[in-house]
Amino acid sequence: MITIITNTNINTGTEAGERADGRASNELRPLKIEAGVLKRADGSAYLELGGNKILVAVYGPRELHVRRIMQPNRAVLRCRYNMAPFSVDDRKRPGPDRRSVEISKITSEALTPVVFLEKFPRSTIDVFIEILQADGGTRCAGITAASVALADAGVPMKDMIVSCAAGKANEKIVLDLSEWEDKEGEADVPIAMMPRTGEITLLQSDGNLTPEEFEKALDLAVEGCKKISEEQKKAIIARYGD
Amino acid sequence: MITIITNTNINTGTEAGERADGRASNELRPLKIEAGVLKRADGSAYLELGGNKILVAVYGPRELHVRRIMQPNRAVLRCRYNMAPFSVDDRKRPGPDRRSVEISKITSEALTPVVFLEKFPRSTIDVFIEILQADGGTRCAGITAASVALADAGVPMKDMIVSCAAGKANEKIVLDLSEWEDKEGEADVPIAMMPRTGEITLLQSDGNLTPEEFEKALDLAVEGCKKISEEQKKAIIARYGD
Amino acid sequence: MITIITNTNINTGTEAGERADGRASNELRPLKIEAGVLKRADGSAYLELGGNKILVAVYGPRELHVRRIMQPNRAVLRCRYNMAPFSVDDRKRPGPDRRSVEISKITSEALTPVVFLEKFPRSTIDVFIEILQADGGTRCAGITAASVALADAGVPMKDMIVSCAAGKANEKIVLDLSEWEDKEGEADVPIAMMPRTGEITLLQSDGNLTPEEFEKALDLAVEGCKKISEEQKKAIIARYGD
Amino acid sequence: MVIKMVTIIPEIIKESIFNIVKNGERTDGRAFDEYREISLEIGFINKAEGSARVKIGNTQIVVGAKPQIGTPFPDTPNVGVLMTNSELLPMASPTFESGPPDDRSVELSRVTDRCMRESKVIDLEKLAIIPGEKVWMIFLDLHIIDYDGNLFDAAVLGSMAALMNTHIPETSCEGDEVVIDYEKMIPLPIQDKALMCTFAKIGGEIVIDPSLEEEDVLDARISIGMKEDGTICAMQKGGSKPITKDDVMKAINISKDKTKELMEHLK
Amino acid sequence: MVIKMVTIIPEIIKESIFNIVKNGERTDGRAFDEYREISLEIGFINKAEGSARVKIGNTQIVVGAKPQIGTPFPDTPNVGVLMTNSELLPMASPTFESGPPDDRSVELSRVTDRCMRESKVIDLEKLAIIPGEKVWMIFLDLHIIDYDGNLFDAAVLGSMAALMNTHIPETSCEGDEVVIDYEKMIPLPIQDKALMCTFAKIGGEIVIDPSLEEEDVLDARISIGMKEDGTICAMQKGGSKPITKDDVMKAINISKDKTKELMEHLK
Amino acid sequence: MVIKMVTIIPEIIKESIFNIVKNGERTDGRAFDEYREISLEIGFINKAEGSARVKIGNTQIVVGAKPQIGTPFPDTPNVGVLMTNSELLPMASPTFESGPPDDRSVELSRVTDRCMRESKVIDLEKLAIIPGEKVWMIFLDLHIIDYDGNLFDAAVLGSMAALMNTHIPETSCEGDEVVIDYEKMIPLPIQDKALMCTFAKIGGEIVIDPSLEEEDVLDARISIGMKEDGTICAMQKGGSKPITKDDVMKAINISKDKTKELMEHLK
Repeated sequence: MITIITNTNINTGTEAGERADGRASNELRPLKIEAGVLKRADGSAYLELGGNKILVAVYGPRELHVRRIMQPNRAVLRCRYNMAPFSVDDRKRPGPDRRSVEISKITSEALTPVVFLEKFPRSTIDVFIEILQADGGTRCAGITAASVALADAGVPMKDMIVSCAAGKANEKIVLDLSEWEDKEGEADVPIAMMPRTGEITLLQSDGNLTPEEFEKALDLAVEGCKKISEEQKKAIIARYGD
Repeated sequence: MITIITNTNINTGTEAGERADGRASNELRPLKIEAGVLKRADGSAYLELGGNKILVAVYGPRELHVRRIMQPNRAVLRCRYNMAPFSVDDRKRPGPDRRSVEISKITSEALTPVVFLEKFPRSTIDVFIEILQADGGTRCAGITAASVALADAGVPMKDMIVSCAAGKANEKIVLDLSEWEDKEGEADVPIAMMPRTGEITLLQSDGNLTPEEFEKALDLAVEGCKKISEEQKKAIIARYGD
Repeated sequence: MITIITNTNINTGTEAGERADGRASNELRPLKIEAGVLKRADGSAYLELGGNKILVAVYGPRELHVRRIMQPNRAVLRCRYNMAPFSVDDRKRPGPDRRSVEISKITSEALTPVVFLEKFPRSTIDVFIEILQADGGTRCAGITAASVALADAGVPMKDMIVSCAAGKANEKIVLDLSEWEDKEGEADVPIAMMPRTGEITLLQSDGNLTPEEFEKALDLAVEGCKKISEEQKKAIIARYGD
Repeated sequence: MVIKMVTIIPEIIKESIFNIVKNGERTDGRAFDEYREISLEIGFINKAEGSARVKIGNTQIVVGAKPQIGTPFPDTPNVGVLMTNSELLPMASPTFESGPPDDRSVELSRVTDRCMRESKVIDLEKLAIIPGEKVWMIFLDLHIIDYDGNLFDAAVLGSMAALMNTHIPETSCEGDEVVIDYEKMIPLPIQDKALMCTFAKIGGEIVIDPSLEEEDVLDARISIGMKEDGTICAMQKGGSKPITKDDVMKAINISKDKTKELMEHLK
Repeated sequence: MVIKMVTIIPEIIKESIFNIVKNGERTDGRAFDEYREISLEIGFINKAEGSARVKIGNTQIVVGAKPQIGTPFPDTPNVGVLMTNSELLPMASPTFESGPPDDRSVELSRVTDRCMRESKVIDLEKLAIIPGEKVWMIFLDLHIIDYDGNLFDAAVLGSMAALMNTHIPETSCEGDEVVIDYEKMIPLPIQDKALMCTFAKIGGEIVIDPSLEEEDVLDARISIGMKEDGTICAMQKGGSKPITKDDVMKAINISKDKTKELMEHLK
Repeated sequence: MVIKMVTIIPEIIKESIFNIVKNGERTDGRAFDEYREISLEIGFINKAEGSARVKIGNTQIVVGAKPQIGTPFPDTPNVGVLMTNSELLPMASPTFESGPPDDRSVELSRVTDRCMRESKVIDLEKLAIIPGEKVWMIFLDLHIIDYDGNLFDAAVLGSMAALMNTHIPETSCEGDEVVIDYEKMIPLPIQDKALMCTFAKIGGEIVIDPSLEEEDVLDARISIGMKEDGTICAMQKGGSKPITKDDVMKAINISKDKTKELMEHLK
């Protein structure tokens, strides 16, 4: 007994140098950010980037009950990146896998540098990132949304972290890889940065790049971050005014 | 290679309206309750109902070490419903499954209303229900036995909760469904109640019933509870006298 | 589709009464013990016995954070016996299995009698035994190495526990069973003892032995322990001098 | 041992809510048999073969349905499988914690599952691919993202909507081969509809669709699962105080009208 | 890290029990080589293919055996499997907790398993159905319901009785088909019997069948698994103090008679 | 929720290490671009089909590789699998605890895995046995036994060495049969080499191969995975302070030379 699956329509690659979805190499996918979308959370944000649908809730600063990780002189920033079982083509089993554990860790490290944690000793700020629908680049989109949720929660920060990836797909350095480009492409460089100073708080590289290509991708990702940063600000203004 | 299993003798259904085991529609299976059957537990009871063999142990009121669930002004009543691996036809893997988690929760809610929890702040009363052999209706039988074990432990209660199910099998509303009636029948309505006031502390319905059928089943279950309640009292009297 | 595996060269049995590896019945496999092999641990030891490669680290006496097991008048000696995934022919899944849980328990009981635990109330001494390569007799070799690591850590002890197995293989009572003798042989008797008094702190027997054979195996294991005890002392002297 | 985290509500708040109810009113101004505003967005998740986002007041659940080919249960070899799972995400409430489902989450998914299954909403026999060997399993995942009371009714409404929205690929058997055709997506074989109405007993009264504020002080909870024709398909009592038969029959009566009202959202 | 919960016994109680033993007596009046009352109810669980309820004094264990068809281990392809599992139920003692088996529970089931397996009580080769592919696996579950000391001897006695009580369906191969006939139940191929005698070293003396009171204060524990013919098939030392070779040989000697006594319960 | 245990370092120690670095020195006297002493013992575990023990300073890791026949992933049916797992053994540091891998351990194994995989060190397509059905899975286990800083570089160096040391049995298909010949062991199809250089940003400077002392006070960490030809195959930033583009490009530049130096150990 053989199970045959007929092919579905996936938007596949195109001619060399062109992007499958027709974007320019430095073009972001359609982006939408909304702040304050949940009732119970202290802060929240909803973000769509291409087909990504991401929801972030922030609780805190609040009392920390786990003594083992309590810091006497500052708050702990904890992140939980989680994919809904229905967010991907093949249902994901609920609960953390190794990938989400790593992303949670680096997301926390990406956001920590801007938060005035020392104002809240012995407490915690909890950031819950839910990927309702995944379409490539969820870790960056999650960090971008988390910043907006932190701002919505009124957590004091010296800058609003923004995140974006660039990479190499179809032999070209391009911005904001789609799911298909991420999977079929040569390399992916997700970054997070402080837009005011340009300093980098998250940096990974996955795939093969010459140092020159890497630098080009890095510069492109920084450019993308700046555009997204404007949208973050608009979302906050839309909710709270100038 | 095909594995063929020849059929075993299961006592199957019969003519319309008749019960497979020949009982009248308002007839309970043979019932036996004994109090005080374990040495270490503060209170205990053993119950047989049809092929069900159920053992309950009660510990407490005793100190509660889990601060997270401690109540400053009353005791917590915790129940653990557990099936022995050998209690069912196909061996059950040890440990709680979703069914037993739900039954533990509603059993705790069924017993809580009669216990004077406010007499024991910051402490716990633990009820352990072990299904040694399952034959349909274990949740009700477990609650009935748990009441006797609580009484045996000397836990102060304003009434002794009793539990029984009625349902629809073979197109008829019947009392105390057997395992086979539960599986093959149309609906099952387990209840628990306070015999003195007739108030209901557990109520579920699983399967399709018109509101009229439901009311009939509910009334029948109440009737069954009253009979079982007498047996509970006899078990206590057998152990402690009048 | 059938998977056929051609046989590998395993050193198999030989003529009756002879040992597969040519050893005399009271002969140990080549033994090497080294103390103080790790930087971070308070004490450590490395042991090779035949193909066994075993590393032990000791931490403590140190503060015990788990209140549930804290002893008001003495330290707790905790052991963790663990096999590396690559230590055996078929990769072992990481994490404790039932075998390692049992060995951890009896190892702790084997070492406890000689340690002056009452000198360190409310604290713990942690012994971590890692089997990097397993070749039969790992529990005994682990205990022997653990003693050296405890001495290296400066934990006060009234004697240095030593451990060895004897057993019956190929119809003969022999010392220090190899992996193959352990698997194919008739019985295995691992012991641990205090060399000064000859008292036994670990004793198991696995397989069929007449009482007379058992006594012979026990005596042989004691003999083996005495030889190994000398090597333990040499390892300590090599590190600290006389 | 299953443990229920109990939120401690000051007696004074409880009393005040009780008094309002005794005066025939509710804290948010609703009538006893009035639901909060309901919104239903069907097909919210494109990657899921069926989905819905449901809001009842501020309570918000995203439901996704995903079909998967699996092995039938040995005792029902020719029947597909519906698996319902729920996560009370820590995002949804300060009292929810990460980790495996606790007893509240298990109860929610089991009651939702019973309500869908006992009412035979899906003709599961049509989900067999090769009888005895391969069947469609429908995984229904309830993602609780904002918790403001009455999860049961939202979960069942969202699940019903997601299942009605679900499409699976057509399968056919050609000799020994099974062909699964992702280009021909067909709707799930829906043969009935069931929804749930939940009531709180507060201050001696029975009120529908309890808000979180009401849930925190209720004496007892009763949920009625009902099919389009008024048949009861599921029922679940909760809470640590008893209810009477009269309470139950009253709740059933109200459910008859309210189920019809709720069904409108599915059109 | 495996941890042993240690009950703290006041020194004064320990001393008092030691003194009684030194005077040649035991707290419950038994002789050093005397078991508490033993009762064995065979076939207690009808749903299990084999079962027994065993009591030694107030210690009480229910043992159930269930056969299941499974795949043999790759290194013993033609041999059935015996799997022994035990649960120290929180019902049995205020010191037992819910959750996965702790080290005491693991030791109990592993020692019981070794005692049954090394003595070749079951002819496991007769449990092969299709050599290399399908064998009978016998799951032996020890349900500890009341703990008053000496679980080992009760566990082995109950296991032996349950296995002797176990019936499995007859199987036959017809060409490619395996027929499993639940109407012809045959006993397990029992080819030997083994039991266990456990001793406590208290106050320098060796006493059999320690009660909980004695277990709490013992220096060391030694369990001897023995077959009908007096062959030793298993041994396990426990406790945090040493024993001597003399203690062990003495225990073996007593076990020869006591094993015969215990065997009477199996008739 | 993933939690990072943070060791609390007195500010004064941090400041002192910062000052030393600002003066162009390091606490252990090394140059900014100087590794500690490296030793590599290849084939340390005979039972593993490939293995290595690597030391960088006092940091010590044992790596073992074991091939196993398994089923390929559905989306890459003709390709073998590399599975990397690491255990931060409680033996290696007083701050490591027993239990399932924490987030540090997961990060270590995932970064190592990416570095090996993205650089296509192994020609995984050659590990297919029966395309679509059976492939070789290579399990790479990193056993961290002594932790004195810079686990990343040690893990990647040890993994690369273990893979180069790994031999698997030859397989051949004869009709429907697969023959696996353990008498003909062939090396893994290694087609490239990749290593990793890790830098700490301390007191504004970038230093290679941070010791534990330096790790405890670093502002940021950046690891560069590089192939023999200077191509970047992986990168991972860590730490709770930011870095600049200049820092990154400087680290890449140094890595070009240092990767070549490290490659010498593989010869």
